Amino acid sequence: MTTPTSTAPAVDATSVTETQEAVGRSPGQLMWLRFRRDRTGVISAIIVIFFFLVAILAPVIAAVYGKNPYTLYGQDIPGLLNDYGYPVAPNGGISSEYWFGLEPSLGRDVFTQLVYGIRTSLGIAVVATIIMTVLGIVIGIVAGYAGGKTDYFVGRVIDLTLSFPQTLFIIAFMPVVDSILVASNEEPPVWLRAVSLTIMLTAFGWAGLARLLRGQVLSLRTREFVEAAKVTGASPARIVFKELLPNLWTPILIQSTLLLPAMVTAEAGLSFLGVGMGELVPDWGRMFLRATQVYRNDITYLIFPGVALLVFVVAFNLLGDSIRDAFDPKIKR
Amino acid sequence: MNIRRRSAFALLAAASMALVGACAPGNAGAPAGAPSAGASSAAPAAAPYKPAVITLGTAEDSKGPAIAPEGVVKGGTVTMIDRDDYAHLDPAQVYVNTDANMGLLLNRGLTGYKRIAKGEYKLVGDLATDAGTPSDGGKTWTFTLKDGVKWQDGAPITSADVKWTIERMFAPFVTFGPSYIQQWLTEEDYKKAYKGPYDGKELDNIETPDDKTIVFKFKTPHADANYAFAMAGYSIVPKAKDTKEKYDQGPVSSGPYIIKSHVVDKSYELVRNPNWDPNTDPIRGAYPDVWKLEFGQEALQITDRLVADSGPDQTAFTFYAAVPPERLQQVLDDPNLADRRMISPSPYGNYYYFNLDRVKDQKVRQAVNFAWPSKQIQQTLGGPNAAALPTTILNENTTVGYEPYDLFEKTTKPEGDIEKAKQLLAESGNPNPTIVYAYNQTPVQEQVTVVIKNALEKAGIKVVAKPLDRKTYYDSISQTKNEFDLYWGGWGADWPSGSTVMPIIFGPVSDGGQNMSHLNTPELSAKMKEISENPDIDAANKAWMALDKEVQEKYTPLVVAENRIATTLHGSKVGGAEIDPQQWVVSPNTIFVKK
Amino acid sequence: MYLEVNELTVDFHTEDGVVHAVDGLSFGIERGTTLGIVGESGSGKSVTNLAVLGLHNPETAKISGSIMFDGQQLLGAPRSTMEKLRGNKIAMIFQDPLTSLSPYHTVGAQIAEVYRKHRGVSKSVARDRAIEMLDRVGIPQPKIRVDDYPHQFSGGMRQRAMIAMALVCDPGLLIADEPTTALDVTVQAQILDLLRELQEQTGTAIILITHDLGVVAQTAHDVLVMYAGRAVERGTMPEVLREPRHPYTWGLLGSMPTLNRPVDLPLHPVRGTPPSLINVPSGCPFHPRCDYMKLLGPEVCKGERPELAPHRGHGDACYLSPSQKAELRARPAEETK
Amino acid sequence: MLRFLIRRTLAAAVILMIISAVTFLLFYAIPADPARLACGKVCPPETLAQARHNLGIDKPLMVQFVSWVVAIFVGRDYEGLGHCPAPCLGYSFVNRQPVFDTIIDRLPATLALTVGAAVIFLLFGVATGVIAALRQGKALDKIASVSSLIGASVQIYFVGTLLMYFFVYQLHVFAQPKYIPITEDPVGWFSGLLLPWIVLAIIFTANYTRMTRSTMVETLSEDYVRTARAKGMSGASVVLRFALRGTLTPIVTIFGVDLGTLIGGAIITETTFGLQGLGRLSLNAVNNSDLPLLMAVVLVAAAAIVVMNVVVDALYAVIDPRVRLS
Repeated sequence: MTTPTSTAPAVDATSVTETQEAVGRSPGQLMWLRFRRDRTGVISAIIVIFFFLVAILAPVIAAVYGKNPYTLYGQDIPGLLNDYGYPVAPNGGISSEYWFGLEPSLGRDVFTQLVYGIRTSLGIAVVATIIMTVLGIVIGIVAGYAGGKTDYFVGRVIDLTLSFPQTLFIIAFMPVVDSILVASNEEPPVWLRAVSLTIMLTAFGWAGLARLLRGQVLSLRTREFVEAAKVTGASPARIVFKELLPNLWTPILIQSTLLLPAMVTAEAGLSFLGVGMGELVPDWGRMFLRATQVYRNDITYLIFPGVALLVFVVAFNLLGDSIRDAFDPKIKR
Repeated sequence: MNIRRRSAFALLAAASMALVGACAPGNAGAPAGAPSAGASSAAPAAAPYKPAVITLGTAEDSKGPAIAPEGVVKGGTVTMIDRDDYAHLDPAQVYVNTDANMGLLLNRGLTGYKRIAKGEYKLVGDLATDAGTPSDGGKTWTFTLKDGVKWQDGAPITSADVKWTIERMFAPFVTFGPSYIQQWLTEEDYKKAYKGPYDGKELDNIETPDDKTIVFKFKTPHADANYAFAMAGYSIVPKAKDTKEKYDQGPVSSGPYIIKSHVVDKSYELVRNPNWDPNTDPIRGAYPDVWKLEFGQEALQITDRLVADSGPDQTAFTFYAAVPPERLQQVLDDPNLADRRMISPSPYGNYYYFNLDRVKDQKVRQAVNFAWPSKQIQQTLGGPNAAALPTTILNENTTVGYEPYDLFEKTTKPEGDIEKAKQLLAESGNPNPTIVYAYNQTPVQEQVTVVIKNALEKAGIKVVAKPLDRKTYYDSISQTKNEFDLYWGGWGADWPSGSTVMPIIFGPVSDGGQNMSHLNTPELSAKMKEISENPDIDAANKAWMALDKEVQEKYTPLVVAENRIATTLHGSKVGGAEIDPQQWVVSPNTIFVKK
Repeated sequence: MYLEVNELTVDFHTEDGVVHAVDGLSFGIERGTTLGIVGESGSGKSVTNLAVLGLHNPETAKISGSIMFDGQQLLGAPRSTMEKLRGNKIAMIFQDPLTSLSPYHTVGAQIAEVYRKHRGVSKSVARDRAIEMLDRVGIPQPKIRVDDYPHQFSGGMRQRAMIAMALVCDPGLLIADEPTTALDVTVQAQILDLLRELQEQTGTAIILITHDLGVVAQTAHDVLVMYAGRAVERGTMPEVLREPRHPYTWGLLGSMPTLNRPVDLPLHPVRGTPPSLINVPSGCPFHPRCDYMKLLGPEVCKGERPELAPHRGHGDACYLSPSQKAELRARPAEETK
Repeated sequence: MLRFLIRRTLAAAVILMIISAVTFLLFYAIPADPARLACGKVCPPETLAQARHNLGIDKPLMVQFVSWVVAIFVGRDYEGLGHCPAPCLGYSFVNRQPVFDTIIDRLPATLALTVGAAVIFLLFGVATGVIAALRQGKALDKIASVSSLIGASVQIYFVGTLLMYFFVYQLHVFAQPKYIPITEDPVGWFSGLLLPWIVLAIIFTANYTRMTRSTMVETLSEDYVRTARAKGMSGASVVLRFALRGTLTPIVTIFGVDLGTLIGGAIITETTFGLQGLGRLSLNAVNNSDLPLLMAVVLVAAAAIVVMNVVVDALYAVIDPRVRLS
């Protein structure tokens, strides 16, 4: 109790109570306990789960709602769009029939576009995040554990990757990746762009996590328990899996929670720049692209994807913060 | 040279083909000046826009100065905003309409179009005292240069410069410009026949008896050569100051302005050419003292700036950046913009070509035509104010003697007749054909594709949509062995004559050529040759129109595509702004800055 | 009394409840003397002294009672008054000189800053003073070292620099909060010697906060033993160390290895852990850890709170009578268990 | 320090060289022949060959790369096109001018955009972070943390477009975003960039507020800050001279990264607001298959990032005397 600010006694006090609580509880359980007490964290978790559920259940939702994201309602049914292609009804054509209104020109249903769009964005983001997390873990641990030349080399590769102007590079390269994946006169499948996007996002995304984990492993390597394991003749695999990895789950979990929304926004940003998903696949980024063209006449079409993305990213970031707090109560933010 | 920018490559291909192939465009045998003589005869069917009337002017018409628009004020600085900087400044490399429009400020040619009144133009002598004198049945053309025409450095423009201008267009580095004159002078692969004047060799059939007179001797009659000379590509280049390839970086001015500064892709500043005499120029008003050209903004942003009309943007306008569909409602509904709007339909023809080598059953082609969602595409493009729905191959706004017809009931059922299409497909024996639709992968075309796919699939046609890279789109679809069934293509006449359309889009089939439907029957070729050689221009026009319908009835090689309507804005202090109906850009000739 | 603290209470309001860090503490100190305050961590030693300097966050800390310094009431004094006193009349040195010195500024600058602030002298005068002070606390080559950063000093030198910084304005009162804890034993002795020496020269009153009775034995004139925010025993150094009266003090002494203790006699640390300051045990807060509760019975020890005798001189806060204590002191502690 | 700088600059040069090489190799895998684009449609084979030769793309890839690198230092002559003087990053066949000139022309817009925004978000972010740290748990702190959270999660094209809709077109509070050189019209320069600055600031401030707040809270509980207060230093001087100093290191780190990234490619921002900077230039280069220009933009963008890294490392030593550069 040597600090003048208010935090000190508070921490002191909680540490007193927690030492009592801590009896017989694993760090995981403790984390879960702390997390449950964090109201913001729980709410964000619910929102995030909601988004995932919507993505998974998109066809069910669409079936119950009775629309799909592909039919050109506005064109097939007269009276919904005016001559210029804008919804006739106010607020972007919101009605009991079309909850979030209609897409200008093509007249597709915005609600189902949004619901299916989550699938695209989350699908790409989740796959990219998983791949780059695995890559980051493997490379980070290998570099940190092997040390020496391997570490030096990996370190330089990471520096190099982080020095690339990423957005620019991805835009320039998307056509190349496309052309590598599919011969020029074949029908490009719908998933092609998704694969290209995932590859490009992953190519630049792994480095940050790898660098962080490398640092962690470097400091863990010299810690007593690892030294002890080495002295007792444990195999490198055992040291990595039994000694190192368990201590890395916290930063890995935190980092990947932060990576996922970053990937969702990166995907949307690339679509906005015109190198994202093509037509027919509902996609938030392309909705933005279209929305920024028509916003003067139909601001509603911008607001729905905008707010949806904002809510998702805020919830995910808050969740990341809460997880960090739950793991590491000392950092009070 | 009515070329829309995005189809530049395709049209270049056409140009090259036109001279290689058998059907050189032109109204062979027609009397001089006749091609447009009957322009006043036919009013187009749907006529909110009056088609331009273009006639042949006299020597008197060819005298300067230009006819001033109402309320003209001289002086001031005008700002022009557009998306793209000009690809070429060397006249020999200029083919695209925007480049040509810029050329009007800097370069002069032998002939040009003089604005008499709104929608009324005359072909007159520009540097020449009149629009040229044909002799020897149209094989020989003689032009006399006006007195007092000078280069920007004060040197007189001579017949040697004109000869040099044409000769240098044979040089290997000249690959973008028009090629009619070169072809007519040699009547073979002109690039092989003559390699340009840089190695000292001259072309014998361009004669310069004196400093003022220049005589062209073609191998065959070309009664409309004076129209060809009006193309910006034939604007003159000084023999003494020619820098070959580097001339593309900035021409020596013969026009009213000289380039003071140019930042590539961003801006130009043009100031007056002291050696340009308005009294020699019947075409260019050149009212502002200074032109500022600004590039790099999208049509959307340019429109927003012009709508806002604030501060310096009040004296701004745009040559080419039409109001994009997503702003059209706002712009057309705003009564305050009424006197700042210019509206003009495209002078070009646009088609969705069937690949006749692959879609062999005419019933299928007809079914597609019936099912075609014209109205939905129109809506996607911004509605009736953004696109018209023509039903004929020849453009109603630029075709003399236009006669409407409607084979596929587009006037009554613009949204498509799915039942009729199904019926035709049933008759064809293949009720569920697959159509590979190739499209240019731009955001707009992606949307249009969605609409087309949606409609055709309702009729039972399986649509495989194949996006093509926008840089290689025209290359891909103009391959004769392409793997696609349906694709969009455009074509525009190089001067106002119906004969510059049909013989080209149904001409010889070649890689990179313009016949993208691959429709090429001896019968049709013979018919087109016959019409081309008809000396009676009215009869020929009628015949072209009849052939138009016959082709669609007999072969159905294409779906007539929507025809864009450009709405363009100008600032409140810009006067004299008008869309040139042939070039489909705002002409610089009449622009002035209001006080 | 130069400094007189009366019925000082410091409470912190936290999310988990009110932390009673100091509860009704009274003590005083004369000029030229040294008061040692001993107790375990969390007993309120540091909180008390930070209260004297007014360094608690007024938002969270509720302070009542009275702190008279040189005839001036410090509690509730305006911030400007406190700022003028701090570093000037009352100075403080801290436990860990490495973290307590700013890593971003040179040692000289940190010392000169105080002098300039309170004396309003020019930079060069302040710098000369800083060199002089470094010399006084025994830093070799002070003219050169004045421009060094703290990380370039050794541990002992840093603490000397801290002392130089504290004494640069000749304060009347120096609060030394565990000044030697972070140092190794030889350096510890040097620093204590230095403090004593300087006190002899300047007549500064020193409050020495420590958990180390050895340090107290070396330097203090008077001793105050604190437990759970309260004073449990008070007296002169020889009184408290030779005749400790409170069972807690006994425990503290029993846990201190001394040279005259038989080697085979085991050390007796106080068993258990310090109590939560949110739920302070009723009655004598020490009773859950006290070996002698069974002598009196829980009802006594958990009953009314024992007060430190108000009179001056040696006193303690325990229910045991002096005779009981004398008897208990005579036998070895383990027999009572 | 000098040795450190030389060493780091050399290392940076190596990184740039590798990035260039990778970019070069990959870009020339793009199926678009620069010579064809330069030549036009009516392009006889001999002219095409000549164009290839003039552009120097008839040689093996490695030779091309070496001459590209050499040209940066000594310039290069392009036959039939002209001379490209010393910092020659290539010659654009689309623009018909050395790409260096194009880049120099666009740089001011990007610099004005990023540096202007950076000044705002740095000052504003650090200020709100400090205030939030000092007012921990108070309403102001909560407002700051909520708004910074939202700010950090918002997208430029969303909030930028939304603000344009309301403040430019509905309420006419801001001028239409536009870049006018400051030398031409200082007022126009300012008003044209104000909205983009604000939008960038909204998004980036968050990071600085959060970072400043958390490190400030940590620093305020540092012993040396308590020492400063115990010395009688006034509240303001404690915060500015001691506490803020301790928060500088992480702030400088993220500031360096942000500035480097932004200079190298504020592509989305420039697209949203239609500003003619490097970002738009690179997008145009992609759309025109202008490989020499694209190469150069990538190099400049990478250089911005790498140089900022060196600057940040050097600044560490200035900020924190404990850091030794070697």
